[in-house]
Amino acid sequence: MTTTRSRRTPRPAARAAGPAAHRLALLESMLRVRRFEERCVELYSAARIRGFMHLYIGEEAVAVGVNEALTEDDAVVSTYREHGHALARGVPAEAIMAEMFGKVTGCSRGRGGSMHLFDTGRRFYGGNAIVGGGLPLAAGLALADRMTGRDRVTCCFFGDGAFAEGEFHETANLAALWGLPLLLVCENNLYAMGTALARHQAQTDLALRAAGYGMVSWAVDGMDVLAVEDAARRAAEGVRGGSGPHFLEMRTYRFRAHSMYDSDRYRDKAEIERWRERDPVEGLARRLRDARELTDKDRTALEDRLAAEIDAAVAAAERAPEEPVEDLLKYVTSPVEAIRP
Amino acid sequence: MTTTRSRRTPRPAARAAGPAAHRLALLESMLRVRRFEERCVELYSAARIRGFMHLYIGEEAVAVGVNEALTEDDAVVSTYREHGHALARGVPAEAIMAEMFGKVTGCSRGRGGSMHLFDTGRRFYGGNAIVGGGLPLAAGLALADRMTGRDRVTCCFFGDGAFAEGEFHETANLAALWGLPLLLVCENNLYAMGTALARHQAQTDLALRAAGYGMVSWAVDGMDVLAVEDAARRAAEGVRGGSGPHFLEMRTYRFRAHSMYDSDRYRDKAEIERWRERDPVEGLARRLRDARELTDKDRTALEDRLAAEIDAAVAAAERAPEEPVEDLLKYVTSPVEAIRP
Amino acid sequence: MTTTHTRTAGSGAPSGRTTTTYREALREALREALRADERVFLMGEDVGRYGGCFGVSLGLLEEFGPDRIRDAPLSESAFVGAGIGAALAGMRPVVEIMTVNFSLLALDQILNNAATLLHMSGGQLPVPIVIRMTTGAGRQLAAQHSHSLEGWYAHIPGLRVLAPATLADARYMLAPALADPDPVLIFEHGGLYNVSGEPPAAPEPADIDHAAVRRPGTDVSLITYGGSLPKALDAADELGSGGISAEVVDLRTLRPLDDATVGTSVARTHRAVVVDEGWRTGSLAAEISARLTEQHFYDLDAPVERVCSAEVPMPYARTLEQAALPRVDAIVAAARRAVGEPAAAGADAARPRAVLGRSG
Amino acid sequence: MTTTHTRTAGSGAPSGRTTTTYREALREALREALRADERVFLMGEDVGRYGGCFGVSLGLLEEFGPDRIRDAPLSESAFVGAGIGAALAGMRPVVEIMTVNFSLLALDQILNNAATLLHMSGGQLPVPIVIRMTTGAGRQLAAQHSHSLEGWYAHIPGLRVLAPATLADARYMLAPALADPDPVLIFEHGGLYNVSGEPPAAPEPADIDHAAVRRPGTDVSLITYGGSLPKALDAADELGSGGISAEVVDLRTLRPLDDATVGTSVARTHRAVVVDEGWRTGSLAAEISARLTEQHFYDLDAPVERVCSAEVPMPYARTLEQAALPRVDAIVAAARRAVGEPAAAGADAARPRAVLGRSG
Ligand SMILES: Cc1ncc(C[n+]2csc(CCOP(=O)(O)OP(=O)(O)O)c2C)c(N)n1
Ligand SMILES: Cc1ncc(C[n+]2csc(CCOP(=O)(O)OP(=O)(O)O)c2C)c(N)n1
Ligand SMILES: [Mg+2]
Ligand SMILES: [Mg+2]
Repeated sequence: MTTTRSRRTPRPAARAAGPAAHRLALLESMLRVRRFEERCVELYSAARIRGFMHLYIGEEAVAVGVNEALTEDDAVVSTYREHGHALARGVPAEAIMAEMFGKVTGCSRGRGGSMHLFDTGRRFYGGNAIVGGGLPLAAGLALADRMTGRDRVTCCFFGDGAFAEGEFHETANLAALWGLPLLLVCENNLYAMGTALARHQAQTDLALRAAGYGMVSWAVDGMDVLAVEDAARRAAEGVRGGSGPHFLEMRTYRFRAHSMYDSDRYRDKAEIERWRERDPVEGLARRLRDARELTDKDRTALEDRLAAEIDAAVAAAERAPEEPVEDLLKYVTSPVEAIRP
Repeated sequence: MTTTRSRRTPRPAARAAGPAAHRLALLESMLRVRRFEERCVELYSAARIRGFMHLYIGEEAVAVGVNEALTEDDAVVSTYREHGHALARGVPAEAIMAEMFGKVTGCSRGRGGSMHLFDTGRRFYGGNAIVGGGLPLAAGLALADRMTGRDRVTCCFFGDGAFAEGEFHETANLAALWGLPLLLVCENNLYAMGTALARHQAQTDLALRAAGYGMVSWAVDGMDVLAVEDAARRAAEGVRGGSGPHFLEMRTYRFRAHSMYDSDRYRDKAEIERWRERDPVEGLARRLRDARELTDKDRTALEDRLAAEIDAAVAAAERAPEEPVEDLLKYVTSPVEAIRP
Repeated sequence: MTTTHTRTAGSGAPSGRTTTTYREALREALREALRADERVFLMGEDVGRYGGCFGVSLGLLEEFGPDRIRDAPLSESAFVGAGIGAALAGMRPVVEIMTVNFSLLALDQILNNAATLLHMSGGQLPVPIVIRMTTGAGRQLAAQHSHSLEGWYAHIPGLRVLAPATLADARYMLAPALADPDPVLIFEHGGLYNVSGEPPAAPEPADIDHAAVRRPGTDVSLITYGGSLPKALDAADELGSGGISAEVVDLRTLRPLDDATVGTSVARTHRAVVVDEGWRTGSLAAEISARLTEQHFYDLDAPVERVCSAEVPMPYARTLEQAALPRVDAIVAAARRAVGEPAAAGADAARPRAVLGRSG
Repeated sequence: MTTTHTRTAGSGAPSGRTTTTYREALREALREALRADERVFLMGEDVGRYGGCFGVSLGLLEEFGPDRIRDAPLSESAFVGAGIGAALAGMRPVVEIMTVNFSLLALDQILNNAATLLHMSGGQLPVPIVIRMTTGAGRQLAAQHSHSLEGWYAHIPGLRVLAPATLADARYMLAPALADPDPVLIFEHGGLYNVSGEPPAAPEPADIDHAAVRRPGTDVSLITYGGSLPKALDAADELGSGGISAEVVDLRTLRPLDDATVGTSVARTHRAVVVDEGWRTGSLAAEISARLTEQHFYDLDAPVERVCSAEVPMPYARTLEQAALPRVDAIVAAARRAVGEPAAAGADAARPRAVLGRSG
């Protein structure tokens, strides 16, 4: 097997159109996540969406910024808080919405729900609801690339809480030991459910800890999409350049409760307010407005476009059929044809 | 519950008798382990001992030196390579030998064998054959002491290989986070079975890695029992003083194969020879001879005493009865009296 | 008896006269234990400041403080193992694993340490730990959050495994579990937390050695436990109105199994249907069936029926999930088969049998 | 057929004419797979420089290099998960977990990822991984190294579970396992590695869909798999000399179970004894028994018997260990009970029944 360097560079189009257009694209991408999830809240209250649902609101800069550093060939492994990762990766809002409606047009045919979005066409490998469970998987995707000499990055998102799981440490060691092309993105939103970072980590400087494995490791302002993008590009470049796994600690915050079941009793209202002032979406919008890159009219048009997109997604999801009950056992194993062709 | 400081200081007797006597005691303790295990090899070849058996030969300074820092009230959690830990802790050779013969007089009534020695009277909590499996247990023993204000140390031995298991990292974080009175003793003998340290750890400076958890952490010459004792005393003092878990990386080496089944193909003969020159037992014996603290006659007398002790242990083990087969299911659960008294 | 009240499971609004829930009963049991014995403490993820993932421990932190209501990091293996160690050192830990789904990460500690130390040490090391966890499906939590693995734990010698299905058991099983010198696992079905009813009357420890007949009957024994008990009782009602008298046996203790109570029932009814939310193959229901064959072969007038979950990772979509789970109509149909009555039209057909493919 | 040769299990010195062992057959299968498909690689603890804990992969490192014979750190969860990920990305990993005892540390990855991803993703993610591990007791390795947990894995939808018991299966099960697009687990009984015999004749992939009748008979079916097959064959010999014709069925594939072969046998013999080294309660044997009841209730002339391991953490002492394991005399006694013959004097009494206490 020979090493082939991917000709596809990260997102050339948006960047080629110039920095202002690129910034607008980032805003649009973040705003899509925000508006999509706000709609999800309504739909959850209306019992159209069920099960556990975890919102990404407040953390949009991370998914959107990191995705800028990835090509179509790269892979993404995510968590249960993954609407943002999926949307940023390009999974259509319609496929995600239908999934949460439990419809057969959903990106997992309604079998996965909010916590298990998959889209292999976009190399989006879900959707893992076991904290830390995606990390070994991501190492394996990277290992396959390493062994076949494919020039691809596997990016794995996980939370600060996952840092306490043995899986993180086993994976970090394995990846560093074997020099795997893995981009580890820790979304440090300061809480694992109701447990604050300092109450679950003896040493709270996660980037420093990761560096102990001999990985390149940085802490990044996760509320600033441009900072995220910049760090992710440099890290992804390092990974592509063969210098092994890189670790990014994204300092961020979730504005909403852990899940729809959480009454958020463990956080200080003032703390939430302070972080809200650093809203990644409105922050970028403000910058663009100040730089005259985004007029009020532009903003309205953008909002309208996104609302229409989400309306359409909801309408399509409403209309879509469910998987017939007769197909319940389908996909437990591969169809027999695949086994004895 | 109130804090009570243990009145028993570490091994006052041996030390009170003067440093020379103390050094002789250390030699005797190490030599007991060495001679005991040499006899085990013969008995294994003669099929008197069965199952898996892992020898400690070469690493005696660690168990013996560390034990000097512990009181009778302290607890020890060990691995499957634990003859040395058990003997140093004071578990009688006879009880260990009978255990390996599968006899009812064994320290686990013949149910445990070489890998599962227990002696709760000496707070020796085994004997764990799942790599890393003893670490959480040790944290729990320490937690109980912490919660009840008892002034005790729990000492947990484990290998360099265990450093790759998630259990180590979860336990280290928990212990540091909660400030548990835990002494973590990593026996870095450079190999996990046939896998050299550098092939299982991305970053081989284990003491540095442990320090990342915010624990006091030192690397120690594990072939020098006096260095081990000194480090262990200071660490145990730190633990007793309330400064939380301490980590000691003992740099040591096993002279024999991993287990009786291992043909030791993965190590360089020259490497083994180099380490043998640093034999902890003969090294101390040489020092004592040079310092005229040990005459040839003393040495012979010591060897004779130990041989007699081990002979007696073997003879007793041979004579001892087995647990009757009718009692097979005993100890699966506690006797009914214990449940509904 | 509060049996009838437990059957409001799933109905959102409890009726006016009900005064407690399964969740509150569990909490009351914890509170009582914490007050009674200072060696008792509760440890697990988010048991403290969050109030427990399912709200069971809400308010306990305020009463007992963070030492005894101890929030643990996301380190299932370490904190379960730490519970075992603390038990060895004289404490009486109640360790909460948020759900059975995450218990796999601690399974090595449970099997190789908690269940094994007493025997392996020749009787020196009893492990008086209680481990609680939520189990079961039915709330559209999909494949990784819907397991019913209590049957696996019931396979392990050295453990006692409890499945409280009523308010009284939720309230009174903890005390005898803590009094047991050996490890006890308590499985709380997620679908039961909101079940409400009159506070259980008898303030005495539950009998954790015996199964309970929750409803007497003469024609067929419905043998079940945990979250499936309300379904079995509903099925018994439906069968009753069709003239079939079904006895409902609640196993309560999944290990050791109470063969006597189950056997006595079947020896009378001559027919048995086991209802178990676990996947069918290798389920606890299989064990019940095997034992009935061994012990009551000549009492049985019909093969033992099993109503279990379909062998599929639990799907999210509601209709698929409901199709995968034991349902009242399937229990009724199985009981009718057992007594030799043809199934009511449609009842059995509703159960999907298609595309069995290789997954059997 | 090499059946008879496999019965030298446990005898130290293979006879002169034998030419291969179970261990070598497994190695040959690996070598063949590695040569045939460059996507195949072997990963696990000490598979390379050490040559494999039980010597299975000895010499493969030299032939295929450290990339494809990949030594992993002691991180069962991570390297099993990495195998799953590599399978998703087009590789065909063979992951070795040294023994089933350590597989608990990787069980979350196996259950919640390997077995689940295909369904959870709506069919997008087949996981073509093969996971091999040693199972079983009998070598005085005591409580933490003697588990037989293959029955647990057979509970999991989405997995295929194989248990090669003969040289031919050891040699020819790997190829079809690797050809399966879904995860396949292979359990190698530690007591079989030294079994020797003529190299299996047929160089074709083993049939991993069906059980095999290893010895035909008419009076009773002995249903077993893996390390218990030699014992069942010995028992059949003994029964034969007593005038009872026993058929021995080797399950081979523990999931999905081949009901047809088992059922056809029992429909003919009308009596069944299941031999399974797992602990009795919740064993795979229970599932076989339950299925026979469901599918052949009216064919059975006697209750299905189970010969399993005693429910005890495996003791080290040889006599205790042997007493805990299924033994030939116990199989013979069970078969005699099934056909209605009184047990030979003493045979059954040898089996310890005392102090059952609470552990049932
Ligand atoms: C192994 C495991 N343990 C517990 C849970 C329950 N749980 C789900 S999310 C969560 C908190 C995770 O926190 P973090 O990793 O920081 O991610 P965040 O939710 O903050 O994005 C917990 C405890 C789980 N899903 N998996
Ligand atoms: C969880 C687990 N995985 C694998 C094994 C098999 N095994 C036993 S000892 C050992 C090597 C351990 O190395 P290390 O921790 O360095 O201790 P050492 O044997 O060198 O003292 C292995 C792989 C085991 N017992 N437990
Ligand atoms: Mg977090
Ligand atoms: Mg080592």
